[in-house]
Order: sequence, then structure tokens, then C-alpha cells
Amino acid sequence: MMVGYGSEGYAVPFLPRPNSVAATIDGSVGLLIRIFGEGSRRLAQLDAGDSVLLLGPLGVGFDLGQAPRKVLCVAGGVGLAPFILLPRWAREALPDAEVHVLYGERDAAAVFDAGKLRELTGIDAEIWTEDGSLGRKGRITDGLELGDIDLVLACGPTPMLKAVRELALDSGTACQLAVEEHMACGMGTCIGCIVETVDPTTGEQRYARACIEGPVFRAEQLPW
Amino acid sequence: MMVGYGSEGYAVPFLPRPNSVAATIDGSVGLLIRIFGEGSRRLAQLDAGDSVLLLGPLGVGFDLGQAPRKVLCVAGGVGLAPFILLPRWAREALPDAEVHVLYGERDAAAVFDAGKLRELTGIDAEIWTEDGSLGRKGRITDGLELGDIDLVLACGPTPMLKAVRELALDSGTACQLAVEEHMACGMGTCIGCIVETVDPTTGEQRYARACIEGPVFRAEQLPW
Amino acid sequence: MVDLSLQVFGATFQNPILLASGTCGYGQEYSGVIDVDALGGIVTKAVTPKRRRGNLPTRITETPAGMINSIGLANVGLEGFKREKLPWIQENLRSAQVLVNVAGWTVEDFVGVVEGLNEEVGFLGYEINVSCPNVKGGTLFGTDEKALAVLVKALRESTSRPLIIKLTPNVPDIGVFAEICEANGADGLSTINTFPGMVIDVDTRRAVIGNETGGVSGPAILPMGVYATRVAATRVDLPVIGIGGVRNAKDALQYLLAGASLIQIGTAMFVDPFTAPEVVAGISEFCEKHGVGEISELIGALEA
Amino acid sequence: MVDLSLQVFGATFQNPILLASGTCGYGQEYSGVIDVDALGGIVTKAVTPKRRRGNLPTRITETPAGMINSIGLANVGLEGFKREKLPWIQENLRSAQVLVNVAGWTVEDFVGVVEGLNEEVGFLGYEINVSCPNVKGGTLFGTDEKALAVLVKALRESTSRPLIIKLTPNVPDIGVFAEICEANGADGLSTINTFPGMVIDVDTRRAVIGNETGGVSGPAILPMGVYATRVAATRVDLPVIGIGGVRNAKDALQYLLAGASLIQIGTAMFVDPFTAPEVVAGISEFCEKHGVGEISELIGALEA
Ligand SMILES: Cc1cc2nc3c(=O)[nH]c(=O)nc-3n(C[C@H](O)[C@H](O)[C@H](O)COP(=O)(O)OP(=O)(O)OC[C@H]3O[C@@H](n4cnc5c(N)ncnc54)[C@H](O)[C@@H]3O)c2cc1C
Ligand SMILES: Cc1cc2nc3c(=O)[nH]c(=O)nc-3n(C[C@H](O)[C@H](O)[C@H](O)COP(=O)(O)OP(=O)(O)OC[C@H]3O[C@@H](n4cnc5c(N)ncnc54)[C@H](O)[C@@H]3O)c2cc1C
Ligand SMILES: Cc1cc2nc3c(=O)[nH]c(=O)nc-3n(C[C@H](O)[C@H](O)[C@H](O)COP(=O)(O)O)c2cc1C
Ligand SMILES: Cc1cc2nc3c(=O)[nH]c(=O)nc-3n(C[C@H](O)[C@H](O)[C@H](O)COP(=O)(O)O)c2cc1C
Ligand code: FES
Ligand code: FES
Repeated sequence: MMVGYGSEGYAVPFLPRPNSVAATIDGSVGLLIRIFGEGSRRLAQLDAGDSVLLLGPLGVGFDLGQAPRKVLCVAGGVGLAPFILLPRWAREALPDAEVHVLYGERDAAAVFDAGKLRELTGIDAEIWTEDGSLGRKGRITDGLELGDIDLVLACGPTPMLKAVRELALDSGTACQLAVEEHMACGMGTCIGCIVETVDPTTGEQRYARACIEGPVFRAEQLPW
Repeated sequence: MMVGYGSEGYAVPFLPRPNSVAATIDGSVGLLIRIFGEGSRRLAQLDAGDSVLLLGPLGVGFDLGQAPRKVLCVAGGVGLAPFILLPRWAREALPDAEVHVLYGERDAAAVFDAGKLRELTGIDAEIWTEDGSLGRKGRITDGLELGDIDLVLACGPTPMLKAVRELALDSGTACQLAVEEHMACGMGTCIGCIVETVDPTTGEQRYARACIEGPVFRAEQLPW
Repeated sequence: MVDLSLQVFGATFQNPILLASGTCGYGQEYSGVIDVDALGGIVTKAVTPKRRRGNLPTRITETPAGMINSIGLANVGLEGFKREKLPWIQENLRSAQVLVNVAGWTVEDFVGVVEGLNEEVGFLGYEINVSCPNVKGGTLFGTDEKALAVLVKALRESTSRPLIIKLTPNVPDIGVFAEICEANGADGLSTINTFPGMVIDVDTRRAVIGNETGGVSGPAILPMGVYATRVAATRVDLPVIGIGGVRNAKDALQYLLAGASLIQIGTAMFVDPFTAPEVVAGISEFCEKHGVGEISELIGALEA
Repeated sequence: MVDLSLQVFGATFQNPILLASGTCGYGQEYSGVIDVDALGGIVTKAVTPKRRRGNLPTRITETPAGMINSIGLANVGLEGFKREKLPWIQENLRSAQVLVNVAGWTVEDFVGVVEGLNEEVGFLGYEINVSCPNVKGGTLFGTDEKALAVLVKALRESTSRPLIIKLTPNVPDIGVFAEICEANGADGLSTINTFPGMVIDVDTRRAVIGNETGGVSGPAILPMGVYATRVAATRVDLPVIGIGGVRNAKDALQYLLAGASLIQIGTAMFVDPFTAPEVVAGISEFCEKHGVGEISELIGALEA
């Protein structure tokens, strides 16, 4: 979903920002925002009644198609956003499946309210912090075991995605990764948000547009 | 006084806007704003605690120097702003002087609250509206008589200023006019806000910077 | 709604608002969001002789009141365009006019694409992109008077369809290039393409754009575009398409008054995809309010 | 505060931030608001052989993230500068460096002003404005390779003071002009001056600017200025002064990384006159945070 403010005010941010739909409640959408630069700051400062431009939902999201029985979500930082909605949605789509969420941050201060998270997702996420100030200590991928996992989904910083991808390819676990790219249109017109992809069968490489052909790609599609 | 918002937000307005100091109360300044375009709209929408950049006071204001006994202020529209402060200030500086304010607007809806105006200025302004919906009907300059006036001060649209100037020159009344020009710096550096002026003694014409050599000029200085 | 239709390049444009090349794909991408066929038209992403991957990421970044793009003419190529894109255009764009933006590095490249499309239906004419700052040699023809003359002449001989040359503002006098286009048989001009620009991430000390530099577009360049349009329109008798920074009806009206017959909107569509239809509606309102009976009354109506 | 001083043009600049020509008068106008003498320096309003009234009003208007000015080189002229302005500069700017911006229409105009000032003290050198879009012929030397070569050579012969040529971005390749300046003995370059632009009031159908067109400055042109600076700095060995749209320390650091030795701030000073001292402080903070010992480490330190 692209979130913007129009161009009348020449406001910062000028371009809309891509954001994940973190929650949908009674026809409203919820976003999970980490204040990073101007766009997220402005978004976080909105008051009720303020207006923003929302365009979406756009692109290809996580796909639970193969009826996995154990789904593991790996969230780094604000990469938690798509995994707030996903557990409930997965339970509806796959009543028998087990869904786990691993959620890593730098330190306790950065961690999204654990109670609120439980309320929203209906499950307990396993929290990691790099400095050990909350939950388990280290990087989320440090202790990652994909042994009996059927499907691993990941969203977060690129190094984290790469590590998850390696592990999944090694263990033969189905794996989908949400990548991040600068976006302008969000609709496939500007060809700005490209990601190098590979066709797993032909080996042919090409640039895909993260906004409409992604942002979620299968591990095999990313020639990292 | 220049009123702006900084350049970080590329906000509208980009350049600061010149505004008259309409009131000074306990070390605060008061502005009288008519919503016209983006600058004035933004200013009018400020909440307590919001910040703007104020630079001033700048330039040459009205001068009561010659101890006039009857001062007439002619205000067209938001040209009322400088005359909100002036009557009280004139009474302090010239306890014996009489100060009158003529204040014209297009219609009643545009007129600044008469009670508030009396409270701020301590006098009753004579109100004119073009359509007669409040006060006297017509243009403020229609019935202008400068017979026993020692000093006439005017601020408002240029056609009004020109009419006041004509009458003052005809009747030999001392006259000062506040002119409007696009401004950028407000400090004399950009040479953007020029007004054609004439030296009454030598007849020499030159461009003066409205921001620091004005915005108030004597009628004789303006070769209109 | 006032009737905003006008005749340009021997064809009817139902209103003067087109989507700019590279910002609307091949039209299809916007379907489902706005009614593209209700616009004056679209200009396709550049078509080059062969399919191109384009430049490395990062290709897009923000600038004050604008953006930089460095797409590098990524496109499906002549054959891909015919096979994958033209059918949708033929089927869906029946009221909106379509211009095919053509790019290349040699006269043969340009002529090849034009000749390769001459027999096809579903589009009106060509916008020749001699002004792309994002590939090596992309502005070669647009900044070299002799080369431009040769190119336009060759293109004129290769097609009878409307031939619109899209000029770069990165020249001392765009009027000179406008005159060359007219003298060599062009049917119209598009002003302007982007300005070369660069953004550096001071923390990493690297250019944000993968290719280091890119083209600046958006509201930031609005006054430059209006200026270039004014210069071009006063120097030649060809219709001029005004481009650069349009985000509302007032901006578009500036271009019309400066002498543009048509207007393209690019970057503002990223910021808000409803911009183009809103601009059409806004021009209509303006005409109503100011008693303008025909949009052509506004073209070049700047008063001294 | 990290020591931000550096040697350029054989002189010490206490920091790399200067106020741009035409936006700081002759320095005096800012006194009482900021401590001008604490800056790296100032560049005076253009000095022409004779006093000039300049263009008709309106001279100033806003654009998206920028402004247009059409001052028309209004200035006190050579004699006026010596009599009315230089004494204040001599008395008050003892730590800040002063460059005198020189404009004209013929080689003799430029040489006349330079020779008329050579004997004076109180300023470091000349910034030669061959790039003013607001007077007829103002960019003549800046867009004509041969004329520029002749001018720079003549100026070199007329003074031993630092000679900095201020270039226009309205050329296909600013590097060519940079090389001409270097080959003919210039000591440095300033990039960039403004872009020609125009704003039309659609209600009155008139150009807002009295002279119809003017020069666009401000944040809108930041990416173009950084680009031009990068091109100039990689093509010649001369120090480059980066100009265009700087409003904070990050912007200034972009110019340094792109290869600028010094930076000028213009339009942002109108928006907020405390910009220049804040940029100095911000650069100092950045150096502290990133362990930069000398400002010169940053110059051209863009990584590939
Ligand atoms: C598919 C997708 C989903 C996302 N979902 C969320 C979400 O749910 N919650 C959330 O907080 N963030 C999300 N982001 C990140 C978000 O789009 C912004 O990049 C982030 O909020 C920072 O923007 P900013 O304006 O605050 O910072 P800025 O100051 O603009 O930028 C900070 C950094 O982000 C980079 N950046 C700027 N623009 C973009 C862009 N268009 N795309 C990518 N990087 C950019 C800049 O180069 C800079 O390094 C998502 C990104 C993508 C691609
Ligand atoms: C000395 C002086 C004192 C003023 N005092 C007051 C005051 O007390 N209260 C008040 O409401 N207004 C005052 N004004 C007018 C004020 O500066 C603005 O022009 C007005 O508020 C409209 O600005 P805007 O941004 O709302 O409209 P915009 O949409 O920016 O502009 C509306 C119109 O104003 C013109 N304009 C834009 N910028 C300027 C500029 N810098 N200077 C002049 N005209 C401009 C535009 O061309 C346009 O025609 C004063 C002007 C001057 C010169
Ligand atoms: C992402 C992007 C891609 C572009 N691709 C092309 C192109 O392929 N061919 C072309 O002639 N112009 C291209 N342009 C330039 C635009 O058509 C237009 O001239 C420019 O962006 C200025 O208009 P704007 O300010 O409304 O965007 C592109 C612009 C952008 C932003
Ligand atoms: C009001 C104004 C007057 C200017 N006058 C001159 C001048 O006399 N000589 C000159 O070389 N540049 C002049 N310039 C250009 C600036 O020095 C500078 O190159 C340009 O504004 C870009 O920088 P900025 O974006 O920081 O303003 C002027 C700019 C402005 C806004
Ligand atoms: S953001 Fe434009 S194609 Fe993806
Ligand atoms: S506003 Fe700059 S000189 Fe008056």
C-alpha cells in the first residue's frame, strides 16, 4: 500500500511510501510504523481526521497456497508489520496449521508492545534482541532451525532475509521473502523498484518490479 | 515583519510573507491576517505551540514626527492591520492629537469585528462597505475630506492609495502611504521589492526597496 | 463539463491532458485506478529497437519537490511492444490518443523503431526522445544541432505519422533546437524532459542512485518547463506539448497560456494517480468560470 | 566545534560556508541579524561598470521549493561599490573572506571592473558572473566556448587575484566550460547559477515577473547543483564552489562529497537568515560524529 500526501504542499515526503497493511479492522486498515525519516514521522504524527492518500493493496503478498502445517514467520524490526495480520488470516485459511512468529529487534526499547502483539495476532511471538535486553539474546537467525517447518516467511533487513534464504534453501524448506526497494508509483509504471530475479527452471535472470511482481518473492527467485 | 516556516519542509509558502505588526501585548506580537492564499491560510491555521519564523520589525513605518493635531488613518481591507496599534501609540506620543480611522471593506462579511476593533484601538472606526451592508456605502475614498486633517496615513489596495495620495497632494495635507510589493528577504539584500520613488527636491527617480526604505513612503516620494 | 476537445496533429484530443512517457507504462498499469481512455492520451514508455533491462538499482529517489529517476530506458523493445503491449492499447484506448515514445543511439535505431511500427494501428504518432539524461548518449541528438537535423530529416522520410520531438532543457537556447525540428519536418515538439541531477547519502558517502546520476522531474522543474514551452512556442509554428511539474489545473493552464497545445503529466501521477482526471476537471471549471468557450482560446494567450 | 578551516585560493577560510552573490547584499544588510564575519565568507552582489537600476517590478516570485528572481543586476556600479560598500566590508569583514561578483556584457566591462578594484584592499578575489539569466546577454560568455576562453584569458592578464568563474547549468556539458576556464588560467569555479524559469498568473494571464522570465533558485535546484559540481570537480583540478539549494548541513555535505571545496547559500537565507550559521554548526557536528578531523577529508570523498 502506498501512503502519500499529495503534491500540493510540496510536502516532505514528496513521494508516497510503501507500507504493509498490518491490520484490517472493520474496514479500516492499520499500519505499523517505525519512525525513521520524514515520511514515517509525518505518518506517526497524524491526528484523527487528517487525510492521507492510500493506494492499495498492491502487489504480491505472502502465499499460504501449499497448505503448510507449520508456518514460521521471521520478522526483523518493522518487518513485523505483515506478520501482525497473517497469523489470524492463516488460522482462518488453514485451521490445522501451526503459526509461529520470531521477532527480532536491536534492543528492548525498539520492541513493539508484546501484549498488544498477542492481542492482535492471537499468538505469542518469540522475541529476540541483539543486546539481550528483552527475550532471547542475539540475531533472530542465530538459532533458526527449520527442521519441521513447511513454510518460512520473512520480512526485515536484507542481511536477515539473506540468512533466512540460505537456511531455507539448505534445508529444502519453502520460503518467501518480502524485499524492500525505493518506490515511486507502486503500480508498475515507473520501473523504478526493480529486484534482480531468476527463473528457477530456466535460470534466466531479469529485473522484476517489487511493487507489483513482489514485494514477496520465493527464495528460489532471488539470485542472492 | 517577515513570517515564514523554514525551508526544511519545502512547505508552502516557501518564501516568508511580509506582515504588519497589528498589536503588541505584553511582549507578544499580534498579526491581523486575511486568508488569501497559502501563506495566510497556513498562518491562520496555526495552533498554540506551533512555531513560525518571525523576522522584524523591519523597515520604515508611519511617522508622527511633525506633531499633527488631527491624524486620519485610511484602511482598505487588511490594510487595517497597522492601524490597530497606531491609535494607542499616537495617543501616548501625542496626547493632544485626535486620531480617526476610516476602514473600508467590500461587504459586511469581510469587516473585522467592530467591538474587538474598538477594544484594541480605543476608538470607533468609521466603517464603509462597498455594498453598504455595514456602515457607510461606497468606497472609503468617496467621501474623503481632508479639510482640517494634518496628517493622513493610508494602507490598502494600490488604487485606494493612489486616490488618497491625489486628495492629499491637492489639499496640501501631509500624507504617508504603506505600499505592497513581493518580498523575499525583508532585509534589503535581494533588491526584489522595489518601488519607483522620486526625490521631491531634485526630481530624481530611483527604485527604493520597500522592505527597508519603506513600506511607508510620503506621498511626494511616489511618482504615481 | 466544458468541451475541452481540440484538434492537434490532425487528430482530435478529447482534452489536452496526456500522461508522460515513462510514468504511465503502456497505459494498462493504470487501468482499474483511473479511466485512462477518458484522458487526452498517453505517451508510452520509450521503445528501443531491442528489449533493455535498464540501469542498476537504486533507480528512484526524492528531491525537494521532485524526484530523480534513472530507469535507463528499461523497456520491452520493438517486438515486445508489438506483441505484449500494443494489443491492450488497441483494445482499450479508443478515445484517448496514443503517442509512442521512441529512443535510440543512432539514426538507424530511431528509424528502425518507427518503420517497425508504421504498419501497426492503435496509435497516433511518435514522440522522439532525444533528451534522456539516464543513458550514455541519451541526449546526444538533443544537444547537437547538426545531429538533430539529420535525425529529424531521416525520421520525416520514414513516416507520414505525426512526429513530435521531445527536447531537453539542457541547452543554452531551446529555441534553436525547436527551429531545427521545424525546418526538418517535425510536426510538433515536447518540452521538457528532465534535468540531470544527483543526490548523495552523506552517511554512506555514496550516490543514492545506482547509476550515480539521474533526471530530475516534478514540481521543482515547473517554472523551467513553462519557460521552455514559451520559448519554443514563440519561435516555431508547431504545436508544443508542455511537460514538467504539472500537478494541478493551474499548472496546466500556465502551460496552455505559455503556448502549449497539449500538456503531459508525469511525476505528479506517482504522488497521486488521480491527478490527471482532476486536472481535466479543473481546466473545465476554469473555462466555465472565465467564460472560455474553446480550449484553443487559451493557447499562447499570455498577455504582455 | 571541530575546526572547519581550510585553505583555498591561497587564503584561509574559517569554514566552507559563504553567502551567495545577490542574496546577501554587500554583507552589511545582515549585520545585527547574524555574525557575517563568523562565516567562511560572502560574495557581493554583482558589480557592473556603471550603477544599474535593474529590471522592472515584479522581480520576485515563488515556485515549488524555490523562487524566481529577476533583479537584472541592479547594483551600485564600480564607483558606488568602492565609495559606498567597500569601506564597510574593509572595516567589518576581517575573518570572513570576500569575493566580489563581477558582471558585464563585453570583455572590457569585466576587465574594467576588475582593474578598477585591483588596487583596493578588503577582499580576496573575483567571482566572474557569466551566467546571469536575467539580463539580455547575461549568459553569453557562459554558453559560448570561444567567448568564454577569450574572457578568462583577458581577466587572467588583468589581475593576479583569485579568479573564480561562475558557470551556468544551461549547457549540455558543464565540464567543457570548466575545462575552458582551467585552460585559460582561472583559479576556481562556482557551480551553479540559476535556471531560466517563468510563472504565469492564470487569472490575469500575465507573467508574474515584470521581465516575464527570471532565474530559478532554491531547494528545487539542489540535485542539479550537486550534479554540476560533481561534473566540474571531476573534470578539472581547480577548487569548485558548490551552489544551489543548500538549506541545511546535509545539503552542504552533499556538495563537499561531490567535490566542492566551498559552498554558497543563497535563497535559503531569505527563508531563514540563520541558515548559514546553522549549516556551519551542523557540518561541525557531522565531523565530530563521523570522526572527520579535517574538512578537506570530505572534499570529493564520494564513494563509487
Ligand atoms: C513493500 C514495503 C513495505 C513496507 N512496509 C513498511 C511498514 O509496514 N512500516 C514501516 O514503518 N515501513 C515500511 N516500509 C518502509 C517504508 O516504505 C519507508 O522506507 C520507511 O518508512 C522510511 O521512510 P521515511 O520517509 O520515514 O524515511 P526517509 O528519510 O525518506 O528515508 C529513510 C531511508 O529510507 C530510504 N527510502 C526513502 N524512500 C524510500 C522508498 N520509497 N522505498 C524504500 N526506501 C526508501 C532512504 O534512502 C533512506 O535511506 C516498507 C517498505 C516496502 C518496500
Ligand atoms: C509591508 C506589507 C505588510 C503586509 N501586512 C499584512 C498583514 O498585516 N496582514 C495580511 O493578511 N497581509 C499582509 N500583507 C500581505 C501578505 O504579505 C501576503 O501577500 C498575503 O497574506 C497573501 O499571501 P498568501 O501566501 O496568503 O497568498 P499567495 O497565494 O502567496 O499570494 C496571493 C497573492 O499575493 C501575491 N504575493 C505572493 N507573495 C507575495 C509577497 N511576498 N509580497 C506581496 N505579494 C505577494 C501573489 O502574487 C498573489 O497574487 C502585507 C504585505 C506587505 C508588503
Ligand atoms: C520514472 C520516469 C521515467 C521516464 N521515462 C521516460 C522515457 O522513457 N522517455 C521520455 O521521453 N521521458 C521519460 N521521462 C520523462 C517524463 O516523460 C517527463 O518529461 C518528465 O518527468 C517531466 O515531467 P513531470 O515533471 O511531470 O514528471 C521519465 C520520467 C520519469 C519520472
Ligand atoms: C535574488 C537573487 C539575486 C541574485 N543575484 C546574483 C548576482 O548578482 N550574481 C550572481 O552571480 N548570482 C546571483 N544570484 C544567484 C545566486 O548567487 C545563486 O547562484 C543561486 O541563487 C543558487 O543558489 P541558491 O539556490 O542557494 O539560491 C542571485 C540569486 C538570487 C535569488
Ligand atoms: S514503484 Fe513504480 S514500478 Fe514499482
Ligand atoms: S525583500 Fe529583499 S530587498 Fe526587500
